[in-house]
Amino acid sequence: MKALLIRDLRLALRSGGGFGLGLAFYLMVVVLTPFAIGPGRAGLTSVAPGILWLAALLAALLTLERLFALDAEDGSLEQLAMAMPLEAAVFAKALAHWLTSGAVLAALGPPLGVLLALPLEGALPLFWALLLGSPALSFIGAFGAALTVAVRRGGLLLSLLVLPLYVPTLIFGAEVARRGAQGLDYQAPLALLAALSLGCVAAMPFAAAAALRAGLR
Amino acid sequence: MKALLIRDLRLALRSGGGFGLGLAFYLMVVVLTPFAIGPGRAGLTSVAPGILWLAALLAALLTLERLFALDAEDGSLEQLAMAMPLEAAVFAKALAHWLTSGAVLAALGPPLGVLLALPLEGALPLFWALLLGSPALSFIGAFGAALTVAVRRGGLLLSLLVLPLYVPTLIFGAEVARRGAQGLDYQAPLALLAALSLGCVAAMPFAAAAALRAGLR
Amino acid sequence: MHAMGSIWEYANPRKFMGWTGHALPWLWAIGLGLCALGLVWGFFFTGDDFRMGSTVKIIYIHVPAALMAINGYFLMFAAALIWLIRRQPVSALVGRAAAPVGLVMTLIGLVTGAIWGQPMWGTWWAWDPRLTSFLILALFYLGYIALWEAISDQDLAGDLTAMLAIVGSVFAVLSRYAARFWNQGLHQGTSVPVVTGGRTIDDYFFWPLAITMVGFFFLFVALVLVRARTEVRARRLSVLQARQAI
Amino acid sequence: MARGGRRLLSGVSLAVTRGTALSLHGRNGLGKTSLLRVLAGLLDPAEGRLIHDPEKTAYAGHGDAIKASLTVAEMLGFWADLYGAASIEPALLAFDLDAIAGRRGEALSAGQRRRCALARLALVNRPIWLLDEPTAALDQAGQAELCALLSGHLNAGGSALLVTHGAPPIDCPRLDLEAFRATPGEEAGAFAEALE
Amino acid sequence: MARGGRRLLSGVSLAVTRGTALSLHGRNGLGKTSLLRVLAGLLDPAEGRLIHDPEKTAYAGHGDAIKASLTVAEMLGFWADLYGAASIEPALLAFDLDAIAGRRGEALSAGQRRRCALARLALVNRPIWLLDEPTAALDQAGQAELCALLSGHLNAGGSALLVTHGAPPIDCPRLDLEAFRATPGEEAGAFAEALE
Amino acid sequence: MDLGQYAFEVLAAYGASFALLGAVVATTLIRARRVRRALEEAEARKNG
Ligand code: HEM
Ligand SMILES: Nc1ncnc2c1ncn2[C@@H]1O[C@H](COP(=O)(O)OP(=O)(O)OP(=O)(O)O)[C@@H](O)[C@H]1O
Ligand SMILES: Nc1ncnc2c1ncn2[C@@H]1O[C@H](COP(=O)(O)OP(=O)(O)OP(=O)(O)O)[C@@H](O)[C@H]1O
Ligand SMILES: [Mg+2]
Ligand SMILES: [Mg+2]
Repeated sequence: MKALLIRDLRLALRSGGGFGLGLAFYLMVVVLTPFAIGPGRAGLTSVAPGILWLAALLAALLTLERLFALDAEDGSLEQLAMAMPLEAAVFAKALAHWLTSGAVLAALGPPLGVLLALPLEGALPLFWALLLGSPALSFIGAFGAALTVAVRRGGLLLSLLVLPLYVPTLIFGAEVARRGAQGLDYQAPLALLAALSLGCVAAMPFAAAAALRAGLR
Repeated sequence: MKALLIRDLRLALRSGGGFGLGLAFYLMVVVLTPFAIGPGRAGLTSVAPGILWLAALLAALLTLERLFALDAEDGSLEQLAMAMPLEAAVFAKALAHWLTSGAVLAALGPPLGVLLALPLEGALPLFWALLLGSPALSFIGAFGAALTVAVRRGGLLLSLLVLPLYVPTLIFGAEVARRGAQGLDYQAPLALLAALSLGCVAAMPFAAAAALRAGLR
Repeated sequence: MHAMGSIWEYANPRKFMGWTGHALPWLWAIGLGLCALGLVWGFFFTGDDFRMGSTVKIIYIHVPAALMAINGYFLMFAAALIWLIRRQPVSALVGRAAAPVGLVMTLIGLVTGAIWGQPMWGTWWAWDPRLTSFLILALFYLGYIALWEAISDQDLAGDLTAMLAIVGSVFAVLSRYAARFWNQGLHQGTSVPVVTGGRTIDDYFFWPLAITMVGFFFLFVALVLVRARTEVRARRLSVLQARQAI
Repeated sequence: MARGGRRLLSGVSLAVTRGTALSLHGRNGLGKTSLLRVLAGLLDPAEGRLIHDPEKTAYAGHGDAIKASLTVAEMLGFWADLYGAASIEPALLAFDLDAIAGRRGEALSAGQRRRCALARLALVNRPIWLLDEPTAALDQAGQAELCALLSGHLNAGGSALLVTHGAPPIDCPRLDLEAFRATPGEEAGAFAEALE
Repeated sequence: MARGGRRLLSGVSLAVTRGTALSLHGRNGLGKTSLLRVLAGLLDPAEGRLIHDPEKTAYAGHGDAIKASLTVAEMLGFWADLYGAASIEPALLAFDLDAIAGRRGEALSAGQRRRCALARLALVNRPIWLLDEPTAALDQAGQAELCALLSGHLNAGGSALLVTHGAPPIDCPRLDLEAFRATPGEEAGAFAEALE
Repeated sequence: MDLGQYAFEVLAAYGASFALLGAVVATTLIRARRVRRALEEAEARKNG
């Protein structure tokens, strides 16, 4: 499993710089926001947490889409299936994905929040929300990616399948960040968010592996 | 060229993306926005046009990666290069991309805007802005996709290259929508937006074809 | 030794290694010397501005860095054109060498500006058109570097990054105009218009600033040339390694 | 055995003893690949069962599992790690890959890709090899190397099933699957019977 | 001719007269595919030039250009449209694809994919065919069909260059490219001489 | 030398800039030396 984790990290890094790339991508989304909604601080403050979550979601969709599809096309997936339990393979791949997307974003979220005029006391909740919430995005996305391999209908379907699954995570995540920014108590949604992530990390590899197995047939 | 357009539309529809994906992404952004900002109407109204534009831009990104990469991997691209001028191929593919993303979003923008408490008189300018602006998104995106055909899993890299190029389009587009919503005159930015789109539609196929040709070597 | 037929001779890799080898010590000396002179003069021997207080001293770094950040992009643009039209291999490598240096200059401009903004405007960051364009410039640099990294075939990477640099330049200009359209902004205008020769800044601050600007320029050139030489050697090395592998 | 509701082969019963190889052939679309995938445990048989443990098989199919951005050494290293092999030396040796060990997947020729895919077999310590058209794209030298690798494996007590259209790379009995072709009328799957 | 700064073949000079075919061979990674791509106009030669117009060539390479979600008939129809062929009948006939015309790309076996890729040649009205390992994955019947298609093309005054590792599908002179192999010392690209 | 109330800002700006400049100069020189060494070795192997 470690070997697969390393391979996937390497593949991600080779496609243009890994962590630096994630940083640049999030920065870019943040830079676009004031162009869209105007440079006024009030407007920015109100959308900041939402925009950051949107960026996280987009980064997940953009990079997960072909996570299994590429391996399935070139025959790597069947080789993996013969070499190790597919559940472990899914776990390693989703973890690698999270390390290069969600984890980067959690670290960057607070400074990016400052750019979007998020009040300083909102930085910590935002960090926690992103850190605890983003694993759910990677693991749910892995399930979606596995499904598209199974239905052999090409990867666009993936986004369509996964988007609704992302809704709870995003709602809780944005709620934590918003309450934090307004100085309210954010324990409850944060706990829910963490529970959601934990559930996804635990369960999704099994669902995804089942889907992949169906896809190999 | 018509044959390629039809083939690409068919592929998009069959792979589950087609019209559905843009729609789903758009809907989701609209659903999430009130959660992220908190439901006050005033706040929503002021950010609505911007959010819709931002969503349009990000939705365009979702399908860009597949525009040339899939054809390059399975050898279709070299066959296309031998059968027709690559400029024409790029044009047809970018047009197909626009029909399944930008055009759909233009049609959906106004009703979704109403969900986001956009004043009614803002609907028409929003429609025009999306309709006239989104071709630029697809054609600039085609250039970015051509640059990254050689990069597997290049979704993030592609976005990083393309998003800065989207800035002028976004500025003018959001400006039209904002002015429209406030009942101001929006002719000037709309004209600029249309000119920009026209320029991109005319010039980008050449740039993209040059990049593709380099990549085939 | 044949006669120097044309200026392009200097871009032949071997010639390039030759003349840059001779020029570099001078470039380093002038660059570092002028930077030191200008910065010491500016930091220790000029007084404070009546409005900005001692923060005016930041100008001696902020402006030269901003200048070189923009010029670095011009250099990349020119190198890209030369590579695509004349296919001088060294020009592709100069573009590649300039990007990280330009990025660092951009970062220095951003950081000093942000630190300066806190006392002057009461905020680290505002979405002012000039600031925003500058941030986008940093992202252009990042994209360019990332594309170089992502493509292993060097000639292909040279072609694609050159196309990106050219199309990017067009859009950078467009963004600049669009950004003016979008927001008026806080940042002050150009006070040393190079083109017209006039200036609105006091002589008192001007001379040390001018010296650091020249110093930064030479430092920039020296860094780019060293990096370009390294790239030439790296290419040669990979050719040798491929040959030894067969 | 069935694909997409079409029954393909029926009544196939194979037993390969240790130290021997068997070569399968038959026309395009007959179901050879599908059969190997059933034996590898990747596909469920429509009826019948496997008496061996799929964990004991190594499968090399039409896909080469080459990653464009990894070098040959990195790819082989990955599989070595996964299968617990100590070093990639045997694989490099088996197909003379030393010269291109540092080359990336995207810069390999068709034959080099195939060599890289087959070289994996030298790292996998499993007794039953299932090889689907292993000689495609290989030159004469490559076929000889494959032959050497195969006979080493057989001599060590392993066994192998080969699918080829031309001559098999190693001397071994041949079996024509045409005889087991399911008659077109026979349909497989729950839905096929449901309506009758 | 060079790839990635490595010079591969030098001094190759080919002329194929109308109505004849030539079969090229050589070991893996020698540069056969690269040579065909140069002739097809997809790759620039490091030096030398083409005397034919790449517009006159049809190229069938290692990639099959099969789309998973389109049916065989749809794919062939697309190429027919593009090349202005009136109907896909000749292609279906040439490789006996009628039975699978309605099947999607994802459900094709390796040989069926190849047939589908080769069938495209029956729709393209170009005199010079460049075929890269066309017989890979084809069964005996498929090879006979390819042979028939090729001789039809040659009889109509076309010409063909074939790359194969085994026997070529049609009787024709063979050329071993090994003789043109560039000596390893020769390097291509501006950086080779740079520092000497 | 009196920087007044803005001492921290001015020093921070200078410090950050020197750090960034130093970093780019250092990486440039280090990589230059490493590549030059490697190349010399390769040339020696080729000639020797
Ligand atoms: C992050 C924030 C900032 C950024 C990205 C930034 C960027 C730039 C750029 C790009 C230039 C060069 C413009 C040209 O040469 O035409 C410049 C010049 C200048 N900046 Fe800033 N700046 C920032 C903050 C500030 C602040 C806070 C001040 C002081 C109040 C300031 C004062 C100046 C001055 C005096 C010049 C020289 C203008 C001239 O004389 O040409 N900047 N800045
Ligand atoms: N994109 C590339 N970049 C760099 N080198 C490449 C690239 N593609 C191929 N090569 C190298 O060029 C050489 C020739 O490749 P080519 O595909 O032409 O070989 P081939 O003769 O067709 O071999 P095969 O019989 O295996 O198909 C090989 O050594 C290969 O590693
Ligand atoms: N995923 C699939 N879904 C439905 N049918 C399939 C699928 N894959 C293959 N088939 C069909 O099953 C049959 C057997 O395919 P298989 O790949 O096993 O053939 P094969 O004997 O290996 O042929 P070849 O010699 O061409 O490789 C073919 O007719 C093919 O069209
Ligand atoms: Mg098969
Ligand atoms: Mg080949």
